[in-house]
Amino acid sequence: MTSALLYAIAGLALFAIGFFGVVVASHVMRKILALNVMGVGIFMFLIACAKRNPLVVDPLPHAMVLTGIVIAVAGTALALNLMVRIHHIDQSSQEQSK
Amino acid sequence: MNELSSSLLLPAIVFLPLLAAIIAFLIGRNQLQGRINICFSLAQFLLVVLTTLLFLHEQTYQSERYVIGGWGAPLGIDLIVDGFSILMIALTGLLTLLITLYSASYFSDKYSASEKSLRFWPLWWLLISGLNALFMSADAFNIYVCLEIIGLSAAALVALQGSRAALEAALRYLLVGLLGSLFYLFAIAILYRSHGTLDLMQIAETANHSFPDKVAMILITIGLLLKIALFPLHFWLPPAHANAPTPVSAILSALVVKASLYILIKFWFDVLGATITLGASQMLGALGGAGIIYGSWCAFRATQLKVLIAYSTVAQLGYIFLLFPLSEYSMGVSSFTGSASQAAVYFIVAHACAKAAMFLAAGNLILAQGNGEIAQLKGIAVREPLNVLVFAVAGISLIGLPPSAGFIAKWLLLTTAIESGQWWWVIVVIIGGLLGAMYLFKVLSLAFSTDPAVVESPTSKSTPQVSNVMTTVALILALITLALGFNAEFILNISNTVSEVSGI
Amino acid sequence: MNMSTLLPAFIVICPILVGLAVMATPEHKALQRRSLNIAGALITLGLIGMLLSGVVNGLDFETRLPLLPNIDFVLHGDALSLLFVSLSGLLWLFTTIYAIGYFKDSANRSRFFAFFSLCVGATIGLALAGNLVTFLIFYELLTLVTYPLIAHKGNAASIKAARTYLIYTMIGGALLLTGVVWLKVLAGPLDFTSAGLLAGLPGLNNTHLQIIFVLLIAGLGVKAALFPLHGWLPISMAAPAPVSALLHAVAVVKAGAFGIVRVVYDIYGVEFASDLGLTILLAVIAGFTIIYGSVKALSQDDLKRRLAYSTVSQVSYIALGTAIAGPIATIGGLVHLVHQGLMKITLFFCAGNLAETLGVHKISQMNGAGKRMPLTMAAFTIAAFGMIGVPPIAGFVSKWYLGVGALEAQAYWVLGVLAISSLLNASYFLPIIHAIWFKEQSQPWPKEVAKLRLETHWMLLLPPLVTAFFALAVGLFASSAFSPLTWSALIASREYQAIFPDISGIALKYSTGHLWVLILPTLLLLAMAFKTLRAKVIRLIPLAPLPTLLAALLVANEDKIGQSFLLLTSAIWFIAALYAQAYMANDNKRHRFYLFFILTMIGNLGVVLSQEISSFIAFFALMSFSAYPLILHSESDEAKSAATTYIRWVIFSEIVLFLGLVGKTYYAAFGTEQLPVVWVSALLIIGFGVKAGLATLHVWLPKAHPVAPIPASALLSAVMVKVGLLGWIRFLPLGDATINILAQPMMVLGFTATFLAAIYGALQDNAKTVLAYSTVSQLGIIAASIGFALATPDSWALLLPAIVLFAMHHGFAKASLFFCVGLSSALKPGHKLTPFLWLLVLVPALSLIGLPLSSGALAKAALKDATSSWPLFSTLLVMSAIGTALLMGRFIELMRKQAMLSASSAKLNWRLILPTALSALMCLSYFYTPPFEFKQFQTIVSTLSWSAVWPALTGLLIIFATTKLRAKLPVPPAGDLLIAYQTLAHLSDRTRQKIANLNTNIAQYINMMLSHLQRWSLIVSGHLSKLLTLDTPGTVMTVMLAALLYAFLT
Amino acid sequence: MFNTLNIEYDSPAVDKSALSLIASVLVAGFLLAVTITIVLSDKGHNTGLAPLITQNIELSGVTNPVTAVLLNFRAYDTLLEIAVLLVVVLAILPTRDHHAPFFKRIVVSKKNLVLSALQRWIAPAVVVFAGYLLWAGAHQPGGAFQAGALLAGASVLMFQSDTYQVNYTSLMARVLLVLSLVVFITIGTALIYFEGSLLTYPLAFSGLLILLIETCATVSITLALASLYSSFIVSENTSVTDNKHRTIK
Repeated sequence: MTSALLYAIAGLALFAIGFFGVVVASHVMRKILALNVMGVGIFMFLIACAKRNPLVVDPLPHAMVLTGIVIAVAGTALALNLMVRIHHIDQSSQEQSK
Repeated sequence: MNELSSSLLLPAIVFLPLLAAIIAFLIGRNQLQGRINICFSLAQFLLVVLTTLLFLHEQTYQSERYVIGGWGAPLGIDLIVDGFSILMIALTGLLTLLITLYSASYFSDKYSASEKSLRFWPLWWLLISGLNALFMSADAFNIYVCLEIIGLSAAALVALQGSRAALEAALRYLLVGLLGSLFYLFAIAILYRSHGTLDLMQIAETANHSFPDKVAMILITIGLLLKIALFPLHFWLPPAHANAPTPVSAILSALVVKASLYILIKFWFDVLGATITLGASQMLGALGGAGIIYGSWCAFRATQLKVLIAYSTVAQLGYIFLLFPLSEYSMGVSSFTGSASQAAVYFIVAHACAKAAMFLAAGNLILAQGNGEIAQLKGIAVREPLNVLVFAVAGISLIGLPPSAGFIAKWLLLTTAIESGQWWWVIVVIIGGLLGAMYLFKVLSLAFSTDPAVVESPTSKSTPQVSNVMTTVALILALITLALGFNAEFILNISNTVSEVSGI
Repeated sequence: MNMSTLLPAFIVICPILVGLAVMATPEHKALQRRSLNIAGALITLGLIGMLLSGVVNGLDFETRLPLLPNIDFVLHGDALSLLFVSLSGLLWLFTTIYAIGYFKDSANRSRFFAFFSLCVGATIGLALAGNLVTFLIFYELLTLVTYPLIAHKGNAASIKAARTYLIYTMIGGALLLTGVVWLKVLAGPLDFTSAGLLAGLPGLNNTHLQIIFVLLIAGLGVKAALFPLHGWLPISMAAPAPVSALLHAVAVVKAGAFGIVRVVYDIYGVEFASDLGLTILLAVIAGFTIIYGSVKALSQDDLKRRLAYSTVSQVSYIALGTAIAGPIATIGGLVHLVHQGLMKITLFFCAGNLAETLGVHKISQMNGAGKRMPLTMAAFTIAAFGMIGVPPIAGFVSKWYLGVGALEAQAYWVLGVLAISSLLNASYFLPIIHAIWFKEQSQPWPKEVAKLRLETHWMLLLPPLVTAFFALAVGLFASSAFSPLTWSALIASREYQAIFPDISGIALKYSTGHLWVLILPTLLLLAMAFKTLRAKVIRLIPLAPLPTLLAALLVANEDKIGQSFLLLTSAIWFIAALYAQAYMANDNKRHRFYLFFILTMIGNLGVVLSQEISSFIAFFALMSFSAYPLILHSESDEAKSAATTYIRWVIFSEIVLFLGLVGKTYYAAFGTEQLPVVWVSALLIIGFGVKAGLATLHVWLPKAHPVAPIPASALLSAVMVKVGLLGWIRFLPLGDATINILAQPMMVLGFTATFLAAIYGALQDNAKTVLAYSTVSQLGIIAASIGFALATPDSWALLLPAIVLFAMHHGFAKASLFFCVGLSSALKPGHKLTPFLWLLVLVPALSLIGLPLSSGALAKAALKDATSSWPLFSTLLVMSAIGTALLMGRFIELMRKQAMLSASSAKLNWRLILPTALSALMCLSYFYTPPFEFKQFQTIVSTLSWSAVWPALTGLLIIFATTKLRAKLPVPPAGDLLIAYQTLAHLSDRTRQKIANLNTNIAQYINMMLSHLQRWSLIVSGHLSKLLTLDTPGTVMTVMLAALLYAFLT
Repeated sequence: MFNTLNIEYDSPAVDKSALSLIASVLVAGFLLAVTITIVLSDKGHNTGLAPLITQNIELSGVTNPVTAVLLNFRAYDTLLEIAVLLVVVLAILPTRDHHAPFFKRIVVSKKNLVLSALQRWIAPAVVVFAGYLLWAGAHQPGGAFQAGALLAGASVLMFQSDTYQVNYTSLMARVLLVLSLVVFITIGTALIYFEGSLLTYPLAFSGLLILLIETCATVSITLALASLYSSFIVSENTSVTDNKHRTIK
């Protein structure tokens, strides 16, 4: 059981937990966080794939991880922004209703 | 570079919209904006037509590869285009041109939506470039990035409306999109791990019945089904398409949903064709069939016009999913060849044009009517005869009645179903057609009924008159659906290149 | 791309272009729209003309465009398509004119006319379609384009109608699509080949073909309104009149029927279809629909719904024609395609006119419409008679060919269906005609438009008149070169190629000898139409029969029987006309009387003159129907009930005659074995028996004759009844076949009638009823002698002149007796000439009894000689004289009583007395010898034998002996067996009623079930949607993930 | 899962419907087991594209293999990635009134001494270090995205201490945001003319070109991430018309 395999399994575990979180979480914030956890799981798995041979490090998964992170950031930012705007609308409508 | 081959134009097809996005973003809000975007869409359309003609001219019926950065397949990224993808690109080019024309007047000052146009145009062009990039990419990870561009820009466009319902629909659409892409990314990771390359052609060569490939295929399927909104996982589509502004919902229903379908078909039949089992195809077919029935039933019960059309998209997607069980199995590997693929391709084209025409016409009716309630459409045929006609023609194509492209698609589907002996799909298609007729004629019968109160009421004049540019665009799309109804040969020889392509 | 490939495409494109152009014209530009429409219609007609001429001289027209892999979009102009194209092209022009008039100022006309021409474009495309796929495309396009037409008014009823229409046609379209696709997969491109495509193809599994056939027919059956699928047609009557005119008479309904014809002939091929047992199935359904449609039509009070149900039944004739796999039946079916179109469109036009100008929608409101809108109602009557199948109008031609075709295909039950449906047609059309012409306007018109110069707008009036004229012309000139009949024969010959029989034998050629004689009466008839000429025309009427009288006397004519009958008829018509001049002088409804007097005269003379079947039956029908108003003349209650019984029996006889003559012509042309001659003759006997007062069929006679005015009843008894005899003589195989099983009953019936009628008549208290019964008894003798001729054919040579002589004798005697009834006032004693007048009464009476030197004795002697081979006959003959004597005694008794009662008129009405005297003279025997060179009768003296005298004495003795006895007996009702028939009719009416309300409560039950289902499905779908996706997408996704894992990994 | 998106603070953490609970636990576990078996049955390529990259590394113009892959071998991916970032920025762009200057320094009455001091000391260090990161990207881990993120962190600090305010819809901001994409596309398409196919760097200039692209990318990413952050701190920035915006006091 080389360390790479261990990391790979950890990555997959994170993915599964993330998915469980997405399905079960009720609040939107939790769902977004769960999505990020899934992303991190996949990145962990990718990095584990890069180092299967002790002597050689495959840079391609690293590049994929880097791009993945940027995209994850973008997605999460958009999701959070939408959530905040919905929250503002709810608040302002509550103020009007009071 | 002496002999101009179609592959050379491929990068231009992606970069031109990007350039358009940048310029649109830089000019910001002024009256020139509409006209510049129209010029860009014209340029894009001409470019696409040129590439298609070149591709057809070459008749190599092989796929055209374009190596970016000169590094070759495993290392660098290639752009590849075969019959099916050139058809999709051509379709995107056409719809871009028409819907840009429509949005130029939709977002003009007349409808006090001009301040949204600052965000609309760049996002619109980025969505178009994402679509084009996706249709021609030959690299698994590149497809992921393109899916993301499309997903995010589409969600942003849905949120453009700014109302709570729109924002909530956009958020749900975004989360679903992200979840789907993550599943896809996970599958790519597994594929890279076992095949050591990201190029689809090379993965296809080494794909086999091994365990990882199967799991990868499962993950891709579930991820993309979520993004395509096949029947049980369709919950996000109606609110998203209904609350988006009209041109956005048109492009969403017509093309964005089809992009993920294109990828699923590419993986299902070409890349990981070896892993497919009969049970899986039948399951997809069953879900498709159930989707037709359920989608049409919900469309029939919908009270809002755009929700009705959105649910009809869910139903029509069901038809296309009948492709999976119908494509014949030769020596264990199901290839995207034969009449099933032709039927599916024709359905995609027919549905794209018809659904776009229907959404635009519905948009015009809602503008003329003031609100989207179906019940209040009574007697609209008197005020907006042309839009009702377009709505009817598009509806006819969706149901699959003769003079329209939908009929040809339904005809091909039925022939395949009977030839392959799976007669139960025939029943599903026929019932789907009848249910479709139910909800279309529910709307049309309202449009025709002359409720005395409505016809004379002067108030109906207060809502702004629908600009005739918008009506003519819808009419052009409707006429295209009719024209496609008459000679199927044109589309079928383009997509024939699909049937000869084996391997990739 | 020369003309032969482009013309079909142009014909289809032209109406569609017109449609689009009209849609673009704004609402207020009426003139532009009107000119566009009419120009479009004319251009299309022109193009169709070019196509027609091309196809006639052998050119081939085909437009072929690639549509789908190995399937083309084909427009091909063959003979069958041209029939339908020319029909729809022609009727489109008329309906456009009609619609322009109908929609003068209503809303969204552009939309209406646009979809109207698109619909015609689709119909023409459908007709010209070269293969089943193109047919399907235009078939579905037709549905789409007719939807807005039905929903045109926009009110709740038309929207609901449009929705039902859609539900039916959508399901039909789906079935058709499945059938066509399945067939295409099995049999490749489905081009229409004239002798059937599938017959030639090898290796097709029959059960599949049968299922496909059922699918195709179900799909087409919706538009062809076959039984279970016809629900939409009556409801869609909510559409405006031009829509229901063109669509439900021509375009939509015919498209379905045309489709069935195409599928059976050009796809399956008739033999192949009948081997598969498919045609039987179709025939049964079509047959049932015919009956069902007519029965339902009976109970509808709304005019257009009744017409709709009649369309349902009439269109199934076409399906029936195609289903009876025989060439002649095909001709019948195809030609009915055109004929029904013409007739039904006229009916709908008239219905539209009624609704538009008088606001009349219900049949109950139509009383007296004839007076207010004579021309429209005339067109309506012609078309209605056509629908019933009265010769010579178009409907009869198609029923004729269907009947002969049914015989050729040994499908005898089809003849039954034709008979029953004609009966039902009559029973739902005749009351309308009666209401229009013979009933007074009961209440004011609901929404009457001011009366213009014409009865309504000329654009509303012209089309029905033209189409009615066409319906008549198509029937009359059926065998001419360019009639639809010859065209359908051409189509059928191409369908059957080798086995197409020579149909010249059964063709309908209306040829009558010396037609010129009828010109004068027809001229007088036309003159009657103009009010100013009426008075002069009435005075000229006695001249009308003169030309025929002269022809009978002077023109040498080899057909002795014809000549003698002509002499009898024209003489009595002449005398009756003279008599009528005086009798009707002060009757206020004499114009109507004289109108129908001339019509009946033309009919009667025509019958006698006609040489062969078709003209015979045409004039026969004309005579019978135009006699109806004569009977109804006095408008009293007995007159009304007598008239209705009369018309019912006329219809019965028409139908039976139709079947008989169909049989006769078929077996004359093709018949080989002798067996069927029996039932043919039986039918003829019954058919003519009704007119000739054969026992049990005579019940209408004693009721009708007394009620009619004197000249009419004289004619009825003397002349019109003899037409039945003439029919027997012309058409029964007398003299060449012994048909014992018919001869005996005829003789028995004859003699029983003679004696029973005599006894029954003697108890009557009305002079004219007594005379009627005497006619019945005399006719009994004739019937018996015809029976005798059937039994011993070789005696026919002798018997014929005797029968003719007897008929002439009876004609003159009975006529003069009837005329005498009119003279009752003059017979009052106390005037020096009364004994002479009583002589006028006694001479015909005694000659009837057969006293020596009278024509009666001569006739009876002739009969005795001819039937000498059978002594019983002559004894019965003699006994019959007693019966007649009884009747005559009673008659004289009544005349005397009547004379006593009537006021004594100072001046004798010479204009009445002279004609009676003339006819009384004819009763003396010496008149008969010269024209007939009957050698055996030189010896007038032989009539002086005692055997001629004693029966008369005994008869008179009995009368005087029983005067007191008879006074106590109650007077039996006039039509003796009629009561039996009436109860029978009452019974059948009640059963129909029971079936009807059985049907309604089944329908209620179904509706109740449906509403349960509706509620239940809503509940279920509510639960389903809650459970299925909306609350738990996450779980659903995980479940799908698991399912995929399972699907992939196993 | 996504159907009922509730945003109230006090909503229960977990969607109690038992059905979804059991099912998702079951499947997540199953998923885990399946993927682990894949990993264990690992007979696939164990080196991936490493040897191929090492062969071509010297052609790529940079020594750090990751940057080589990112900016040379798969430059197309990075281009599209920047486009993704641009998409989100466009979607979120906080819209201040049109005429505000790009960069404005506002005097705050109650200055937060600690923050402003911290900001004065750290900002220059951050900028220098970001520059180093950018430069080091060629031969060690580093590069445009890392430098951009760092600079964005500095800008967050700036906004927090509220001495500067950036109007993202001004022309200058828009140009900067779009800068990296424009540069990348122009270079890519120019290379078609020079080198025959898209994004094929000439051997001599590849290092220089990559550095140019990296710098522009850093600028854009900084501004992009800064705008992402400031869109949250600025309330009611939903639509342009509503240009009344509350600055955090």
